[in-house]
Amino acid sequence: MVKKVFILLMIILTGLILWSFVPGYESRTALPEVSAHYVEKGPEELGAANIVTAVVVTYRGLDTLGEVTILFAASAVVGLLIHLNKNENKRRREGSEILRTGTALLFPLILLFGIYVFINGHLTPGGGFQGGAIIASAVVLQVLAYPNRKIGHGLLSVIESLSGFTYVLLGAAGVFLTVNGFLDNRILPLGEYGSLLSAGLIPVIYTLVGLKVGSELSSVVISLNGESEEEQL
Amino acid sequence: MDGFSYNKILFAALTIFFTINYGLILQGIIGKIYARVGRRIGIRLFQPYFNIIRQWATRSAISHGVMYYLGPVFRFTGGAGILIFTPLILDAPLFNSFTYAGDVVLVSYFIFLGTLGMALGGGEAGHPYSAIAVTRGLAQTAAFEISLMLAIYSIAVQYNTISITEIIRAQQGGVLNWTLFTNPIATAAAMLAFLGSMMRSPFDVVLAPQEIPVGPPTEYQSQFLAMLMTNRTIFPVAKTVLYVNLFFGGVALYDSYLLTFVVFFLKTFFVYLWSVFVGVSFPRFRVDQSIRFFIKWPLLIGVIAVVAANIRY
Amino acid sequence: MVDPIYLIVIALATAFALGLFRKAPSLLPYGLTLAALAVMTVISGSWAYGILSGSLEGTDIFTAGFTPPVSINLYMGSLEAVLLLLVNLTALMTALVLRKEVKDTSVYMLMLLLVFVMGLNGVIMTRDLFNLFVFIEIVSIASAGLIALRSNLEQLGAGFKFVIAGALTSGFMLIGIIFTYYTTGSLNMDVIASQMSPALAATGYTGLFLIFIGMIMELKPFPVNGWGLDTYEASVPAVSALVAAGTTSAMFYAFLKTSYMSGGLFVQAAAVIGGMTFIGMNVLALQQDKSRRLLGYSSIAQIGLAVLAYALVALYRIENGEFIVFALILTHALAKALLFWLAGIVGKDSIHDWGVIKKKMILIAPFAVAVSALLGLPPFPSFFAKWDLVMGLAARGGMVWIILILSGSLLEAVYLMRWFGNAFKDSFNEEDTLDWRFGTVLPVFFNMTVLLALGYLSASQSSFSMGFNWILLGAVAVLMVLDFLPGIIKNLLLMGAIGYYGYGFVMAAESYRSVFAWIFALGALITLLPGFGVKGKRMGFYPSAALMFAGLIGLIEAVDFMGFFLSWEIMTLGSYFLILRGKDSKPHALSYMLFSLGGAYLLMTGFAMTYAGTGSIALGALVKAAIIPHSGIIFALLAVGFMTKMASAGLHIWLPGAHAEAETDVSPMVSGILLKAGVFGLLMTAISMGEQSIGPVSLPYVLSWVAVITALVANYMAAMQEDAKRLLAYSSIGQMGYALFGISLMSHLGWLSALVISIVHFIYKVTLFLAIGSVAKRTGTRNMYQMGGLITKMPFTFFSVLICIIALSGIPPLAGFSGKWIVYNAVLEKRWMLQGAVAGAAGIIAFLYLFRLIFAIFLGQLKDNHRKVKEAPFFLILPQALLLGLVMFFSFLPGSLLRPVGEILEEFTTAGALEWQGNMAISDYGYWNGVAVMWVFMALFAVFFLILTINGRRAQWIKQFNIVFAAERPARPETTHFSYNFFAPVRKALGFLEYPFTTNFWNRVSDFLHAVAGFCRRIYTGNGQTYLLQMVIFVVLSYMLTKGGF
Amino acid sequence: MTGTIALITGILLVLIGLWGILTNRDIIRMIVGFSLFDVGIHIIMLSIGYVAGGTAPIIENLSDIGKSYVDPVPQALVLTAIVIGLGITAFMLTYAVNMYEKKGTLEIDKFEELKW
Repeated sequence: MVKKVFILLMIILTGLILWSFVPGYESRTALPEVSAHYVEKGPEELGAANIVTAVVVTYRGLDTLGEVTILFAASAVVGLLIHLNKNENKRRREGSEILRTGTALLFPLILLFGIYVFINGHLTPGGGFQGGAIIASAVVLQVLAYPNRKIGHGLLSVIESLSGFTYVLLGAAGVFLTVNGFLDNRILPLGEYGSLLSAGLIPVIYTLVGLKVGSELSSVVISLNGESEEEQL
Repeated sequence: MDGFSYNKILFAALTIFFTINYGLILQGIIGKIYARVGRRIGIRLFQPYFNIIRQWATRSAISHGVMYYLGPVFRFTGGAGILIFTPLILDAPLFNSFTYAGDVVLVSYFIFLGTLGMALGGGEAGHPYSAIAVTRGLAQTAAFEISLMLAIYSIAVQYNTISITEIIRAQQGGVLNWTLFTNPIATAAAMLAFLGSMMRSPFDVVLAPQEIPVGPPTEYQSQFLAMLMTNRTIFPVAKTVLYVNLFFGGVALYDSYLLTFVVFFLKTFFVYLWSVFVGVSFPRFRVDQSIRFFIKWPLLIGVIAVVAANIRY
Repeated sequence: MVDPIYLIVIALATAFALGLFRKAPSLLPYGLTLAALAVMTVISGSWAYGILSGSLEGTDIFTAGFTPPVSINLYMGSLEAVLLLLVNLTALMTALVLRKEVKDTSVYMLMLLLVFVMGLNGVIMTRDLFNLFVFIEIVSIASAGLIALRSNLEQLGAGFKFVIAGALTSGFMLIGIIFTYYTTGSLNMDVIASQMSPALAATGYTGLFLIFIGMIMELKPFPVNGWGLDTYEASVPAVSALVAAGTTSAMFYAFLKTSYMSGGLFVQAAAVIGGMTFIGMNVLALQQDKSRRLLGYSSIAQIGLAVLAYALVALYRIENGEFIVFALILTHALAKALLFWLAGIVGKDSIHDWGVIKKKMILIAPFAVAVSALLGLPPFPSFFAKWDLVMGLAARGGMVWIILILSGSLLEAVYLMRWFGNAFKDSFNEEDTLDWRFGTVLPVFFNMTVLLALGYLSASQSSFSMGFNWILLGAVAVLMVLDFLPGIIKNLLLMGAIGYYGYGFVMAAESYRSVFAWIFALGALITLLPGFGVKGKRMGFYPSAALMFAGLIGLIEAVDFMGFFLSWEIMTLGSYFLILRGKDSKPHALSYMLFSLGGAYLLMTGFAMTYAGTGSIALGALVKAAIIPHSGIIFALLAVGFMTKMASAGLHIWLPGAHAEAETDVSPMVSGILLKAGVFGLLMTAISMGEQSIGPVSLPYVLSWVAVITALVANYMAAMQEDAKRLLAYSSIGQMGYALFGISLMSHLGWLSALVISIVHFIYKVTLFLAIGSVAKRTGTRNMYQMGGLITKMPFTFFSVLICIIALSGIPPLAGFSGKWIVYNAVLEKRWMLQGAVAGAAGIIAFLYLFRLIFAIFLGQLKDNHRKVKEAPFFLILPQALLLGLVMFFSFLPGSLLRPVGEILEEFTTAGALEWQGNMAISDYGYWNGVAVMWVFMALFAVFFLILTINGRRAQWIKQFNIVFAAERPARPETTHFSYNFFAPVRKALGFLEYPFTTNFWNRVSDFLHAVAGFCRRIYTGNGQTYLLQMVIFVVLSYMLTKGGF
Repeated sequence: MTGTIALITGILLVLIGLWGILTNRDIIRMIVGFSLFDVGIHIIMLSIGYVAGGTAPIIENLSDIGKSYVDPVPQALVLTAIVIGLGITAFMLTYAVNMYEKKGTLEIDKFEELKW
């Protein structure tokens, strides 16, 4: 009890620290210089309608690469731990009839939706991460419906590796082709503003990210389900 | 403070010869006194002469080894050395042969040469008692030397010199100039130390002469013993002379040789007698007791002497 | 030049591609990883070389084809390049070490490794705040994965704690970043830094604080770092190595970047937290006996020191700050990685099991190098860094920090040296094995070499001139490399080197330095002679000896504090290794090292204060220091520092064990020669600074009492020893007490006596230790009561002991008397008769132990089991014979010693100087003619000997045992030799002198520190949640303290 | 005003998350606490990027340039932060699963193998 009161006190004090920011806060009325640059010059410079995507994939592309890397590392850790602790699988209760039927119905649709989301990342809200997460949710549905079905990592890991590898290579291509152009999307023509094949490299990168995130999250889910990686899909 | 000349060798030899005779006579007298105090008739006055001659003349001798052999040589060298480093009589060239070699520090350290040699010689004889005696002797020496040293420091400050000759000279011109009267505290400390150095009762557990005699000399016989005995005649005299020089005005060279010798005799005799006097009056201390004794009273007196001298001079 | 962005590209591309090789033989992905790391190393190396050599300049690296602040940018400058090289190299080496793990972990470990390294590279290079956050997260996830490489319970627990602590930290940091973005409108650190102003600092305080505290917590500050310790302990050692070297260095740099960004807003807080961490971790480590956790403690402490150093440099505007901070960081990284790799090779966690390292003796060398480097001993970069830091602090009034840094360093020495000693001395199980592979061994030796090379480089980077001759250390290095040769050849080499160098060195030494130069050079040659009698390689002996002699020579040659202190430390280090070689010397070597280091730190403080007061680090500045404020304190610090080496009362407890347990020919080196270094230093101080006092207390007066009490008690203790070498060791303490007394007299005669005592003590103590050492060797014991009667078996040894004890006791006519006689005169001149009397009493007590020494060993009864004992070997006798020759020379012609030495001292004071008339020395009080005494003695001795021989030539020679004992023949020699508890009556009377005041005092200090450590480390409960709570408390408290409320 | 409300909500969520982290001994619940903590931070980030009256920065026609948009940068950052948070949550869960398999419990105070 005393401990909880103490913890409460500490949390209140932490709250006070954070609170000290609040009095000085006021919603902005104008954008900071750099953001203004993005909003005003971004569409012309990069050809992406979704400025957030432009920021994510190009202006702050290094962050995104790092982000992908974090997911990659997380899935590698999951893989490592699963690899190190191969224990026999307990049988789990199969999903219900409704779930299984629903899964069979929804699985391709969800996949398709996921792909749509990351391909259109530069135009609409959405992008590689979102799309990848949607794809992974399809896999989650699979796992829930058929917890005892063996799903291997083979294909997933090939997709993951190839997409990641290509992403990095495309980023590096910028260094070859332009000055200081690591992750520059303009090594491909910007195309017509607002169309699917526009904004240079952005849709390509987002596709790769989507594939990579989707396969990574999927393999994490599969691994957490306790499957061994040895079986093939 | 002259340099070396060859006649000094002769003088030194004469000094030693003179002291041996004087020492032997003194031994006779002291022996007599001891006996009389104990209501015995005692030895003949010249008995020490006979003893020493007899020992020198003994035919058979055994030796335990090199160090054993050299022990008495060291011992006698030590004794004779102090004798000729110390001015026996002020300004008498005969009795000042090698005083130019050093001051009171030299003399007080040279004492240990003989002690060490004899201890080592006795040690090689292999008898445990000799080592036991040495340890006792050393322990006791360590204790009483402190107060002696304090006394010497005190008078060194007083006279502003550590040259024995200069100290004697400073005490000339009347009895009241003696250190005994000008610096009685230092004298007291030194005379207590003197008791320890003479190895008489109450500080004679080192040799324990009344029971089983122990100590290096016990291990020796024949001419080895003779040499030690010879040393024993001069060594106490040399020591006594040192005390006389430092505290009792020394012996000046008077116009009359006889007077000079009489003064010499009286002074050394009475200083010597002081240890005898105490010796016959007090029972014996154990070694630890005597150490405690020396680090108590004599030490305290010595400290007072030094502090007083430091303030006064 | 290759674009540094490729560092990231290569690592990531390889990591991603590895997924394709899941089914391939493990060699392929492993090879790819190595190749990638190697290329990265080469890239960063070429940048480092280019920038440091000046052919390249620091460059911005832009991304996305835009310039900042529009896009994220990286920066490659000199610091970045060096750190990148460090990180990538360490990673490459770690990959080599991890070869064995590849099979079990498929490609995952390699992926994580590459991602990890990529993250570190990013952390180091990025200039964007949020990007930094991303890279930190990458590092944190990858390392959390690597922690669980074996996936056992400890690793999982530690990893989980690590993750949740990291999540909390990064949460705070993220809030800080976004707050800062709000107030500054930018995420680019350079942009933020450029607009930083007091007003901005006030409005953006919360954000900046949260970034600061987040970065600080990444550095695992005390006491919110339990999770960090667990990580270090649980991980595979190679991973810990990478974390300790890579992560901490990179994170530290990131911390610096954010700190510069906020315009040094939190520098004071950083100083407090850094100092607290440094001290706290070092205290707590005292109770630690698991090696990897110990290394964890040490790592965190070192980073705390680096943070502290950074903060102090900023607070006090200390010059050369970049060098200071980065020398500390680099040394730590290299040494710590080395030690973790070594832990991997050894494979034992308890520091008591490290003895197995001796299966490959050569591993001791990198171990020693790493430990020395961590402690900031020369010639490693950390030494120069600490020196610059301390000097800078002193010059600007940061005394409190100096004390904090030095006491922390001393604490660190306690556990590191204890560990090293354990490893070097503890026995081991023959069945244990080392992980001895190319991949594990190469990194260890690589880092060792780099550390040594960096030491050389950093000497030139320090802002103080070097004042030290590197040739000396070069010789040590050569001997280290040649250590595979037979001992005799190495000995010849070393003696040749010392002889060749020493000639010029002795000739060049001036003034009183020449006296010590003679002692050191001649002593080196003489004490090395016995080495010819030792068969085999004697690994480690010659480099250590060379190190010690190099230090001694350097002391004389030093012209400034830097050179002096450096030599001092080198000498200490060399002698420590020498002492450690003795059979049971483990605890003694440790206490030797600790006392020496403590003393050295006092010296450093004293030098620093002198520098602060006079603005000069030339040794000559001491003269000027005599009249500045606090000169008394300087004098006291230096005096106590040097007295530690001289083993004065209270600081002496290391000596008896260290000198007694050392090897036969090491004891004379450390006792006869090394102690003189303390005399030299103190004499230098006394001559330069003159009489000093603190308030009304005259320091020389205090010293004089310490000196005589040292002499008295040490001599008494010597008399009570049963162990012959301990007896000699105590005797050395006593003799150094005389030397100290001489110095404290602050007069011509006093100093003369100190010099003379130093010289003669060198001669007879070397001889005695050699003689007694050879007896101990021949009889197999050091206990005197087990010996006896050896005079006939070892006559020469007996003779040499005899001469030496006469000399030592100061009995005329031998050379020892001169010192005594001068002291008497000096005492009278100064009128310190009470001290003089105590010193004199000590001199007489010396007779007790000297007699005991010679009697119990050589005289009395010969034991049955010693009847076949032989005389000492030739190479032990030869040096004794040479020294005896010297004793006799000085005894016959005392003037030949006293006159030149006296003339030297007349440069400083002529008052009371001796006047010479022929062979007679005349002082103000007395006179002494040594030549006459000698001749009188010889003449008398010869005459009496002749008398005896002529008269007693018929003497019959018999054995010792041929005696009568209480009217019976004794049964056995054992019962007839009196030597046990030799001075029982003295003990009965003066036993109180034996009461171990000093030992008890130091034991209490030690117990207290350990108890504190044992109590305080309970905050590391092991519960991850508690750790989180501690972190929250830490954040709250830090906020309150830095802002002064809410 | 909208921004302030979001900011305060975010801060409260952060604190609630902290409470969950610090008071639940069950590891899974702690992880939930972390998720809350993260979400709170994300909301704070969004509130920072809010521009009064701005719309989502998606410019369908080039002619729309110059209208009022909310700050795209925090949105980009939040995206990254969410993914990072997701990675860490997945990671923690993996650890939790493995720890449960090794020790059969999820109480955090049972994992005190290493201390002092």
